[in-house]
Amino acid sequence: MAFFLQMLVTGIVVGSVYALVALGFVLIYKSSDAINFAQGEFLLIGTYVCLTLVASYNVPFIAALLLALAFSALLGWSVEKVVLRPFIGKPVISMIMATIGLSSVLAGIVHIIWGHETRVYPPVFSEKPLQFGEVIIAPVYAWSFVIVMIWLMIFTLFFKYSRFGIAMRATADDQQAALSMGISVKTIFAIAWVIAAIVSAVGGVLLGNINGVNSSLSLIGLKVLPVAILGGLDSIPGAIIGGILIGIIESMTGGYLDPLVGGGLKEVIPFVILVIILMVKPYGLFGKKEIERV
Amino acid sequence: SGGDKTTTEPAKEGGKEQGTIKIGALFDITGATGDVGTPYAEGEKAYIEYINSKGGVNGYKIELVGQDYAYKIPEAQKLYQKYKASDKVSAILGWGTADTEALRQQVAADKLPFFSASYSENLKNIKESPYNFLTAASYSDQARSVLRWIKENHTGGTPKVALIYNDTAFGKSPIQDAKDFAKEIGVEIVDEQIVDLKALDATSQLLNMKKKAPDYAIIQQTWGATATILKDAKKLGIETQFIGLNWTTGEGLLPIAGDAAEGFIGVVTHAFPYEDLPGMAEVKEYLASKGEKLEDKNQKFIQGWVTAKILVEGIKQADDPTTGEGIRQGLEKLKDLDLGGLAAPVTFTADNHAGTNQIRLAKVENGQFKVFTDYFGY
Amino acid sequence: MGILKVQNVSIRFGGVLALDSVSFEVKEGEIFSLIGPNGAGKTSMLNCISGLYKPTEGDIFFKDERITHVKPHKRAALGIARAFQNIELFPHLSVLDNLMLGRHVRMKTGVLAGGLYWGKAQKEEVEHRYKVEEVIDFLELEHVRNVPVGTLSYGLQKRVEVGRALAMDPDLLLLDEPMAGMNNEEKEDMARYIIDIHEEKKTTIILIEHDMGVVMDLSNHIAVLDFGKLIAYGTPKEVQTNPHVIEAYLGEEHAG
Amino acid sequence: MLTLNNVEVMYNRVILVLKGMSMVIPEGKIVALLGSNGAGKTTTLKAISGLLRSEDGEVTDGYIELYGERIEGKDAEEIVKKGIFQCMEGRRVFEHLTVEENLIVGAHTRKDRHNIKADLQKVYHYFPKLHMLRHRQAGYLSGGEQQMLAIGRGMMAKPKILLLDEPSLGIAPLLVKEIFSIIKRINEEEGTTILVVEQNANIALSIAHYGYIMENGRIVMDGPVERLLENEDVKEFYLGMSEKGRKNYREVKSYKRRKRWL
Amino acid sequence: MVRNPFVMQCGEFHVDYRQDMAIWKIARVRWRIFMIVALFALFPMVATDYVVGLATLCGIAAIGAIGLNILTGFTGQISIGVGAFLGVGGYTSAILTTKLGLSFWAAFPLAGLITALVGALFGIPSLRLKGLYLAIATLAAQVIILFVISRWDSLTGGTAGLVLNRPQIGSFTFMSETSYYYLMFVVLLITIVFSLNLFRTRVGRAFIAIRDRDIAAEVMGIDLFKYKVLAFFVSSFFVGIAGALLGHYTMIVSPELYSISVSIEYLAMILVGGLGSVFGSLYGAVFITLMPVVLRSVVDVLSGTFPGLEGVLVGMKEVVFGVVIILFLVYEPDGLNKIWSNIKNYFRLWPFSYTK
Ligand SMILES: Nc1ncnc2c1ncn2[C@@H]1O[C@H](COP(=O)(O)OP(=O)(O)OP(=O)(O)O)[C@@H](O)[C@H]1O
Ligand SMILES: Nc1ncnc2c1ncn2[C@@H]1O[C@H](COP(=O)(O)OP(=O)(O)OP(=O)(O)O)[C@@H](O)[C@H]1O
Ligand SMILES: [Mg+2]
Ligand SMILES: [Mg+2]
Repeated sequence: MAFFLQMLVTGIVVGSVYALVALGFVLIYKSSDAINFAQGEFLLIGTYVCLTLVASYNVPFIAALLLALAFSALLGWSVEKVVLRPFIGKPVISMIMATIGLSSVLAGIVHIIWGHETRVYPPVFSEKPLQFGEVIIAPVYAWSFVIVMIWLMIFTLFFKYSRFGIAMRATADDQQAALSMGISVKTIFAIAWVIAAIVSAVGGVLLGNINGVNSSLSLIGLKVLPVAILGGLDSIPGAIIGGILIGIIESMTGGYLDPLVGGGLKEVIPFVILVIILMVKPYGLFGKKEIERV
Repeated sequence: SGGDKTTTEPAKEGGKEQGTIKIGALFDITGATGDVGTPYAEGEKAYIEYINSKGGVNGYKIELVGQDYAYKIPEAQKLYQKYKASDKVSAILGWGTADTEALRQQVAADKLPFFSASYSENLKNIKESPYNFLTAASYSDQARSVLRWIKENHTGGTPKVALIYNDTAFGKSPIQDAKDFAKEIGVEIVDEQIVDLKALDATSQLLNMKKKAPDYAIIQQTWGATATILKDAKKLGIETQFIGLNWTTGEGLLPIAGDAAEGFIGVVTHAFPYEDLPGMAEVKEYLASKGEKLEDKNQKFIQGWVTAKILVEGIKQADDPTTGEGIRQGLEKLKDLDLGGLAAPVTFTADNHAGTNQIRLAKVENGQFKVFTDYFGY
Repeated sequence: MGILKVQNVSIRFGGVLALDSVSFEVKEGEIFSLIGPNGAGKTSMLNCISGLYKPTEGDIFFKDERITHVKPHKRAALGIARAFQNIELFPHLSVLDNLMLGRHVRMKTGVLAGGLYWGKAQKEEVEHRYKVEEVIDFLELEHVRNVPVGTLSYGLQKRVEVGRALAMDPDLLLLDEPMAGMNNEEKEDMARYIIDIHEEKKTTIILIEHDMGVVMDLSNHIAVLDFGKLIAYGTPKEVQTNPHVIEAYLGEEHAG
Repeated sequence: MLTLNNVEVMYNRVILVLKGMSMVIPEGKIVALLGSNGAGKTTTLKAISGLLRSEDGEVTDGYIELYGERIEGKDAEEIVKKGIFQCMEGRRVFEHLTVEENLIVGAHTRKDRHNIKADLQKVYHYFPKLHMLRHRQAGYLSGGEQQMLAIGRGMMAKPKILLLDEPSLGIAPLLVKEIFSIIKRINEEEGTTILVVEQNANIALSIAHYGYIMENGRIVMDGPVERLLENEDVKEFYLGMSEKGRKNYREVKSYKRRKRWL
Repeated sequence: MVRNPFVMQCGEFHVDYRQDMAIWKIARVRWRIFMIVALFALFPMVATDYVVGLATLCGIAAIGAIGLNILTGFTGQISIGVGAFLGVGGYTSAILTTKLGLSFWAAFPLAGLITALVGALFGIPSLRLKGLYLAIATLAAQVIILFVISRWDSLTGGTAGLVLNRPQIGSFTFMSETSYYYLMFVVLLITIVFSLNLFRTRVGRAFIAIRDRDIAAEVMGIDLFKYKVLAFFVSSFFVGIAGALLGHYTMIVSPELYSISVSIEYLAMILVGGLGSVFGSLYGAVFITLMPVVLRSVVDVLSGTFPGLEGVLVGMKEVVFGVVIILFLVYEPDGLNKIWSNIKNYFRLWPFSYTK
């Protein structure tokens, strides 16, 4: 029983880290129906900036975090302005491709500035694990769970009620029509990218505190894409529940199946289940249905 | 790093200018293993530059043509074609397990001696890979030696051992041999766990392992995964003594794992820069000439340095150092080549290209790897 | 004898009862019009006939065969063709290819034959090309034959839409507002096309149209839907004078 | 207030669609723009509202003035801010938004956010059906319902000039009448200037003050509605009248009389 | 009067539909095609082994890219599982030749066939999944296939992989770069012609119809499910073929060779080259394959001149790679293929080409 609980909780908290990253995908998708393959790099740059401030200029962590977020916002903004602006009104697929190019650019820059050796945060979250009865959680994970919940609230409200939230969804539906409403698609995209960059940075900083930072951290982006899909590409709660679900599935398979087959299933089973779920709910758990009226 | 023509003034001693011997190298700078690949590459370049500054080898100048292949096999393939066809190299310094495997047949066909930082057992098979050379103990030998050490130092009953590795050629390479050897010497393998190289969390595996209560766990991973394992083990209060093979060992592990690393034992195939060993003299000399300091270098630098050195020693022995075949013969003449403690002495013969099976062990004590054995085998 | 029989078909979308046990019969070779206010369920009815919607209740018979659960693409093979209300052409393909697609069910070239483009495959292509060219000059589309449909103006696209359905040479042709967005002159042309199709090819036609002039002049019978219910059925005269219809749909000046 | 002076529009830098199009839209009036398919009506509207760019089209010659200020080639959002709002051809409602959200988006550029609630009510008052459907996803509305939504969305923007592209498209006769009377009311009660592109000349001319007729890229005839209604060609080709009242579609001759102006 | 070599279609008109429907309608075009083919057939005579080797890799990539384009570009079913399907092709051929001792010539088509079947299998979700959601199903294929490959040691040699031989005819082995190039070249030609034909006939049109408007397609009598799965089948066949060719060229198959990044690379090829364009796939494949090589040699030269900067230059390599891709998309979202046809159009109208 204790074992089961531990597996469950581990799943939930690891899942919330996935959710943090998945949010980035969702935010971009919600405004442009495109997937951002540079997600991983955004996250990487965010955490590197924060790390450099903390480690090299020993800025206090919180201040460093805020600065890093500010920087990421700037990054997101300029990336949209410089790279993605031309793709407004162009087919989504070419925008997706552009983000692949973008990821290569950012990766290069990261390499030039920070090289490739793994760097680590000075201990920010207490090393001492939290004990809940027999269940043990590392503080970092506990934090990511809390933060995810906060994001969940903020964004749900934003997209349901705020003027720009609604405008974003409109833009994703029909860019030209959105233009004719006087919505500045440029502004919408800018906002979307800024938010996405900030969210990713937060995720990155947490990840960085788990296992140090090096360029392969950006791979998490791809690992987490299925999470976003499972939840439904345009659904904030989806991303979060999807993340936690995958987290649980992973740790459960790890806990109960892997011993039987000698390991490795942990990485595969989630996909199998993912496909099964999608066959039942083709637009993910909470994704918006493509409306086909003839 | 992009192609380095590591050249200095033409050779003087050892008679007249004989020309240059080209050596191709595959570096991983930007790839998945870039963090260890970079210093390793620097080490190799450094030694070649050093030897050239010493007037090269028997009047030959050595030219190292090395480039980043980002740990991508197709890239490695393209580079290899280039080295072979346009650069006409006579030996190759490789890197990863997968690409070493990928090129094995071709180097055999093209008769180009191939050193790499992958120490897979199957490279020992002289028939299948007549041109691959192992400059350090193979992963299997490392595991065997560790098991031997466990057997000899364990008190009370048969030692119970778990194996933790990842699902790649690199990860699985030593496992079967380790199990066989354990049976042979009477060590009990109680559990195996697979932890992905990029794993964020190993709780489930460790909890499962905990059920089997092993006294020791042998880890075949890289730094990231090793750190995850050590940290989660600490978190879950697991007493097992963790022992990692050579790629878990190194300065890089310490900051990531933090206090969790304390007490961890690592296999040391190549010396740490801070060790006081005769072999360090050359390194110091070279670095001094560059105005760099030994403190800024790490173990992987030494590893690269040594690997290049062994190849060059082989070239020295070669009757015809300009062809791959010649260099192979040269290498096969090496007997107990003393590397001044930087690594175990190596011996190659016509039917054995596994240079050594010897390792040392180091324990992490207050934030540093402290070597506590001499070179030993099984 | 009726070529199509609809037996108390109902369909529900969440809250909305889009069709409420509607029954009617379409006679072989007639022009049958389906009219009614917006949201009455006309398109939904066509969707049921062409198989895109599954009725929640009721049955549909085509040539006395029960097709309620037959897949859309099979119905095409049975001889039901359709032009859509909101243009559903293949925008990147030329007019020619769009029409060739109309021939799909009548051709059989497979992957291999097609890929090698040998003997039979080639013969078949050419042969059906003749059919398509017929449609092209029937609808006077020569001048845009090779233009990608996407860039044509709305009205022209509408015409191609009809052409594509025609290319299937169907026994039952479903036209969902073929004249929407056309001016009188073009409506006259379209009317002429429809009449010709009807007279030359003897095709049965179900027509949804909001232009009463057209409907009254062309149809042999008219069914009127309102809020998913069939509120009237009969000849144009009868329908035109039916008080419910006038009140629910026509308004005064169309009344006979 | 709005003037087009021999405007040329080209798509993809090759297809010349508007060939010297000129027209004037007087303040507070309803102007009808008629013309056959492909004449360039939609293009004209897009040229005014700045929506050409997203289709790779551009105004290559001539100018468009709003109160004497050049607006051709400006961004759509600027033009909307200046008070020109286009209801696009084929409705283009935001499928995944609810009816109410669609209306709110319509008011996106407005500064006076606090009045929005009130205006929502006004739209619902003009279109009671929308009130019934207000929590439905717009994508599931029927054609006509979507058309009402599109116009309502236009009202929410409180534009000075409302450009309507074929509002009667696919609308049942009664509703067409209703919609046009509403348009008329919007024009009278809100004082909104309206440029309406129509195929249904009868209805359009019944509410318009002034009419333009265009054929492949030019204006071929214009004048006050009264005068247009006199014109034989207009009668025949746009109102579908023959000498003796409306002619029967079954009797349409298969030869075509050429229009005089072509 | 001098004849403008680029102007065509003047004085060429077709008296019957058969002519009008030929792939290359105009004699002069047919000529040019022939010339190009001849050119590529002859170039190994002059090029160095290294260059020929690169060309071979490009060609193999092109075959795979065409395969992917059939599925993604023409039928609109995004797939990020190509990597794994290459793997299936490679492994099938490896197993058939090394374990069962079949000859390459038997194993090669079989590799295509089996990959096609596996592809079709993983195409089944397309019954319900669309767009990016389907893409993830293919990503699942990627993960699952690789898992099976790396676990089924007895058959696949597990993570260590298998070692293959170059094909042979009688005593002749395709060991040399040149000989293998010709092997690839023949396969590539067949692939190109086949797919060109496919998309001007019934099935190909059906694929495009499904991409553009699946509902309409269905009502036109196209069985969506059947044709989507068929698209997966045909596409995977060519990918498998490419995989087998690659396997026998590099003489090794191992799981690492077929990672997700390979899949992404192939996507990049067809996107840069041009979705839904056969020749686009070709250009894209060449571009994506050679780009790193070119950049590397640039870095090579530069780092010769400023030794200090190697670290930076390596980074720059990635940056430039990304930038070039982006620029392409900005200036020609329809891909290299469009650029090429624009150039042709320009010359077709030349000297009267429109300028403004
Ligand atoms: N797929 C669907 N999901 C939900 N509701 C639907 C769907 N299809 C139709 N409806 C609803 O059913 C009713 C009838 O729609 P339908 O399109 O059949 O009307 P219609 O008679 O064609 O109207 P119009 O003349 O405007 O086209 C509408 O209220 C519409 O909202
Ligand atoms: N995006 C585009 N690219 C190329 N050509 C276009 C584009 N949009 C319209 N055209 C062409 O411009 C001409 C005018 O189109 P437009 O839509 O303005 O006509 P319209 O008067 O609105 O016709 P309808 O009454 O059918 O809507 C048509 O011939 C059309 O083919
Ligand atoms: Mg309808
Ligand atoms: Mg129009």
